[in-house]
Amino acid sequence: MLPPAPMSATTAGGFLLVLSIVLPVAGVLLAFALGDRYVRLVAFTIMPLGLAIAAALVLALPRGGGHLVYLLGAWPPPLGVALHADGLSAVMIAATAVVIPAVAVYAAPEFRPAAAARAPAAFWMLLLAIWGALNAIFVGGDLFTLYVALELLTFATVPLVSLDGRAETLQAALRYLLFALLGSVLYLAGTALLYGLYGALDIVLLSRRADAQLGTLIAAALMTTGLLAKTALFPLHLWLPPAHAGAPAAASAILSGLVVKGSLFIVIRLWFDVMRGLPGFAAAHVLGALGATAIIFGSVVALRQERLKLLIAYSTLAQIGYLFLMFPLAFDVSGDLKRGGALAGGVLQAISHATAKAAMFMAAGSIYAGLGHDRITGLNGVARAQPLSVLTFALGGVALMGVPPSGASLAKDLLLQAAAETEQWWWTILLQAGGVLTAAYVVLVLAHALAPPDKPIALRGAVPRICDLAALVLALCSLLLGLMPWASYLPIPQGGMSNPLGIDALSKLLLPVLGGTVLAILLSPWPHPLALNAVERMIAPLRRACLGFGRLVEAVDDVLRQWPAASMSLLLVALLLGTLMFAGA
Amino acid sequence: MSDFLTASVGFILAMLALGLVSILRGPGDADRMMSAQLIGTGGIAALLLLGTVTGVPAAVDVALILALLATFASIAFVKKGLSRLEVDSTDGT
Amino acid sequence: MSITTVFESVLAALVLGLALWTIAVRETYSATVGFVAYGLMVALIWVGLDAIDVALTEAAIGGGLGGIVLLGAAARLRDTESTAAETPNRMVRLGAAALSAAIAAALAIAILLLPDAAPTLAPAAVANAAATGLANPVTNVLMAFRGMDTALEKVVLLLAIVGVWSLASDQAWGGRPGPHHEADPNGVLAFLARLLPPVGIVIGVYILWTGADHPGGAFQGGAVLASMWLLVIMAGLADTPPASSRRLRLVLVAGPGLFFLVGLGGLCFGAAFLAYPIAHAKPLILGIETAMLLTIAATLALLLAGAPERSVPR
Amino acid sequence: MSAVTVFGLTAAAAVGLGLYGLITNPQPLRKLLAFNLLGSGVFLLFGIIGRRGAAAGFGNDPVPQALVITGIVVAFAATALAIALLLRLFRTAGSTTLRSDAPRMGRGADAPGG
Amino acid sequence: MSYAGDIVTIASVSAGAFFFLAGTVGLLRFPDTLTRLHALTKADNLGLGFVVLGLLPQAASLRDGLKLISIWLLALLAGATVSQLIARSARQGGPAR
Repeated sequence: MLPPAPMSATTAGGFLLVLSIVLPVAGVLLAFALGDRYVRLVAFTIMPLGLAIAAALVLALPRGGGHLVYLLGAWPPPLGVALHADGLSAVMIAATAVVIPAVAVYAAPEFRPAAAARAPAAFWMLLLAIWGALNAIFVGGDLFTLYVALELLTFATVPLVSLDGRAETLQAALRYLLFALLGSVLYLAGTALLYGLYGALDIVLLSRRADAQLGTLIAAALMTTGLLAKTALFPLHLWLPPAHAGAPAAASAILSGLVVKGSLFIVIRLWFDVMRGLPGFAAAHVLGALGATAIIFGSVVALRQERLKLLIAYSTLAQIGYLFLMFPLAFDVSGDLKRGGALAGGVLQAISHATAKAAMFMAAGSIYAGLGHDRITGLNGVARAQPLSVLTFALGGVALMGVPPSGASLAKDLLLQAAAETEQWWWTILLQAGGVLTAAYVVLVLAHALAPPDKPIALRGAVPRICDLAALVLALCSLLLGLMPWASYLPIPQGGMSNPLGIDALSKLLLPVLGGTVLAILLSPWPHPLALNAVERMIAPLRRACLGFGRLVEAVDDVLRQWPAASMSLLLVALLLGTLMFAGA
Repeated sequence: MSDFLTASVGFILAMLALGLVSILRGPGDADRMMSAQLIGTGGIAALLLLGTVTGVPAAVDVALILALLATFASIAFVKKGLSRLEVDSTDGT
Repeated sequence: MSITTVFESVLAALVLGLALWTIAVRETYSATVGFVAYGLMVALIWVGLDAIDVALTEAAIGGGLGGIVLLGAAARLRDTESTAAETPNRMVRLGAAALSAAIAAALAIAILLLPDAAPTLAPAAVANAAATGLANPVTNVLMAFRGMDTALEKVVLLLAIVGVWSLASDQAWGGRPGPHHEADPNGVLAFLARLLPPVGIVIGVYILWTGADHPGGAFQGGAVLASMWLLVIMAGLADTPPASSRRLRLVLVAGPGLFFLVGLGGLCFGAAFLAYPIAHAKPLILGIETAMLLTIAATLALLLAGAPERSVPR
Repeated sequence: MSAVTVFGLTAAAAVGLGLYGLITNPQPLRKLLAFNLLGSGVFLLFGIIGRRGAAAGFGNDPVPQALVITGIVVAFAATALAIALLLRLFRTAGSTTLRSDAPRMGRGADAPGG
Repeated sequence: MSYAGDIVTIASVSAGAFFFLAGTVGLLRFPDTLTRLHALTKADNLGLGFVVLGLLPQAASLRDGLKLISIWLLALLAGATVSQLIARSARQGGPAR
């Protein structure tokens, strides 16, 4: 998808790339200067403008031949810095421009300027900063600019995690900051090596110059690993559950839905553009294997959580793993990396997850606000008290399972097709299992929510309807994503796609739900309303075995989330990737 | 000339290393602060010499900044930085 | 082996010795002192590498502000050492050592394998210097060729301020950061705080001014000014301004704000975003740098002053 | 080229030491020191790469120098933010441990954020 | 560069180096904090002073020479202040408040 000719010129519409970064950042500056009273107003002034810019960018891209380029200061690379958007950037920018305003609408009542001024003022500035940082990552054409954008993202998210000032959120924020810094230093080391080797940091120039020599591969291993730490791919996830579960719901929605995709996007840029295919098939399998483990671990531990927000956080862990399956699947039979269906499927899954997971966190936040707690076993009857929130959660979950016409379903089809084409049948199992495991925890939560309440539910506070609607819109977005015209932005292979509204849609809903129900019964240690007594007695031995397995997984997870284990795994992953890249070169 | 100055830099650095060994061991905090002071002064001397050797006049500016800020480590030590902790008022150290 | 190599080896050994000390020593406070010393020695390495701009930055950060923030924290947290003694066991330490050594070795190999014909952008930077009218190529890279990085980095600094301030309690939000320092009019500190700042301000402005053509620049100068302001605050001669002060907030956004405004001017009327019209490039860049000097000085000082603690009546 | 070799190996060693300290030291402040050590090693890496690219009358390629200055600023801001978090954590929880299995409840209720 | 200037440089820098040596030996040999402080200030003031003096003949311009002298003055000031602060804290057996 890289432009064929050397990019020495700004394309028409390239200024949109500048605006997509500058507008939210200007919002931050303006909000900071104007003071607490106007912060939310500034944010809501920026939102529609940002949405308009994203829309203009999405429309301008096909007209520009699939590429928009802007040379900052009119200085051509390698001396200058270029901004560069392709189809991937456009869809990520669009997804961001949908999720952030939706979250803003959801957060508007909670973070109103009249309340205690601290949290609202910080929240709106940080939200705008995250938007600017993400856009900078999506259109950055220079590895060092991407580093600055990544740091911007980290600095905007860390205070969000600790916004309520409790000790465990402060601890979570500190762990996140330290681990993210470790990741970005490794990334920076790789950047330095690449500059020393090729005298350029521009992505397009590097993609032309990079060759499979040892220094390049070491840089690739370091950069990839550093970014994995920021993406929280298993086993580098020590910071994710406490950070995503401890932040305010609106912040969690952004953190889980969007922020982890920023570093993932740079991994994609590295592997598919900067050093296209150089890391090699074996190293891609490491990413795939880690992703597969993440799916199992994240889902099993999610099923064992007591609190809804932690369950969703662990589900994010599993979904991040799912995203990394695209890397091995992008290598075809002869070992060449293709920008094809696997890449499209991965990016599509990232967008589906962004919308669905944000909606689920927002729903969980509403439920928490209503009940005053979010213990899963205490959710009985909440479907009657807060039907909209539960509906949103259910729709988000269904979208994530891969039920047509959701984006996740299309993504799954694309990845399955890639697996068939590249004759890597073993990933097929995981792709299917991912949907079933997702179904398991969604079913578990819904079973509680739909069960009759033990005692009448007294809602603590009423959640404004607008909040629920914002979340619902996002969930519906995710559910209908499969119907969008993706082909002009993502490398989707022609033909072979199933009809999203066909009869097999039903089986795609029923099979995961049935499988998920079984898994939920087997793996969740808490009393739940799913199982009948008779059945329970019949499967008791099996359930004991499964619970034992779950305990084991949870114990391993506890060890891996300790700092020494996590940081040593980080180095181990770097060395493993480096060795395999070198062996494969 | 330049060899002599380079050798002087090396010598001063070696002295710094020796002095540091004794001071970093402590035992008291005051000794540690002295080590910071020592390395500041030695660093300034080394920078001045180095700037002359390498023909980089701007090295003097680096020394100027170091000399200007030479007191800061000790002040931080005495003032315990700028942000206060509530527990401070209760402990007596 | 030439005398220069001997000198470089002594310097490297000293730096590595201090690094080892920082990592290995048991007591946190000693480790911190070791790290501050390490920073000063690294400034020497930068001079040895003929990167004076970086050496100035390292000296201003490592010698002044970094020392204040790290030593201050170490002095405060020293009582926690006993409670936080969760030292990993020998196996973990051995494993960590092996892994770290492997990464370091890989990096060393990569360094040694760098191509003999080293790629460089120095000629390109020199060839394009005429467009800005500034002779210091590092300033040109920071302010013109890679201006976007610099502008975004200033936003990072602003976000750090937001982050630090967000740690305040709800009541203290908008108040004055840090504790009130009692002034001892006859003390050493007050004496120093009256004597040093005028000198420091001259030096800070000089570093900014000379940065146009020689090593120096806004960040280094700003760091010096920040140190001076902190000295006055620590001596109790002045108080930190309230975080809600409009004037303070304008100063804090002035640098990146002006940078983006000039950039947008270029987008609307000139060649491109962040492109300077050749006739006015030098005054524009110096203007942005002056605004940045103030912003950086205020930002760095307030970063160290911490979260607002004392609310002011509004 | 000797300066490049000597200081290049110094940079690699600083990275190794920093990584080791970051992994094994339990205290956050020590981790932060180790991070700064690690960072300075990476900055030195830029430095020697710039030194190798000395040309056009400059002893060091200006582009890596500018990148290092930006990097130092970011690293310093990160250090300051981390210290502020650390001191706040200490004030709220009375300890600075990062162990994940030792959730300390602060002054507020044990309720999660909603 | 004049011949006499070079002689002054060599002699003076050597003297400076000697004082750094003396200061270090003092630090290593003296028993307690306050005497070590004494040794340190000697190294500070005299060692750096002689180095500056030795480099003055090599200075390219008057401005550079003035800079060298002001560096020495600043270092003197710092040395005096720091030894005050350290001595006070050493006497109190802990950091001063």
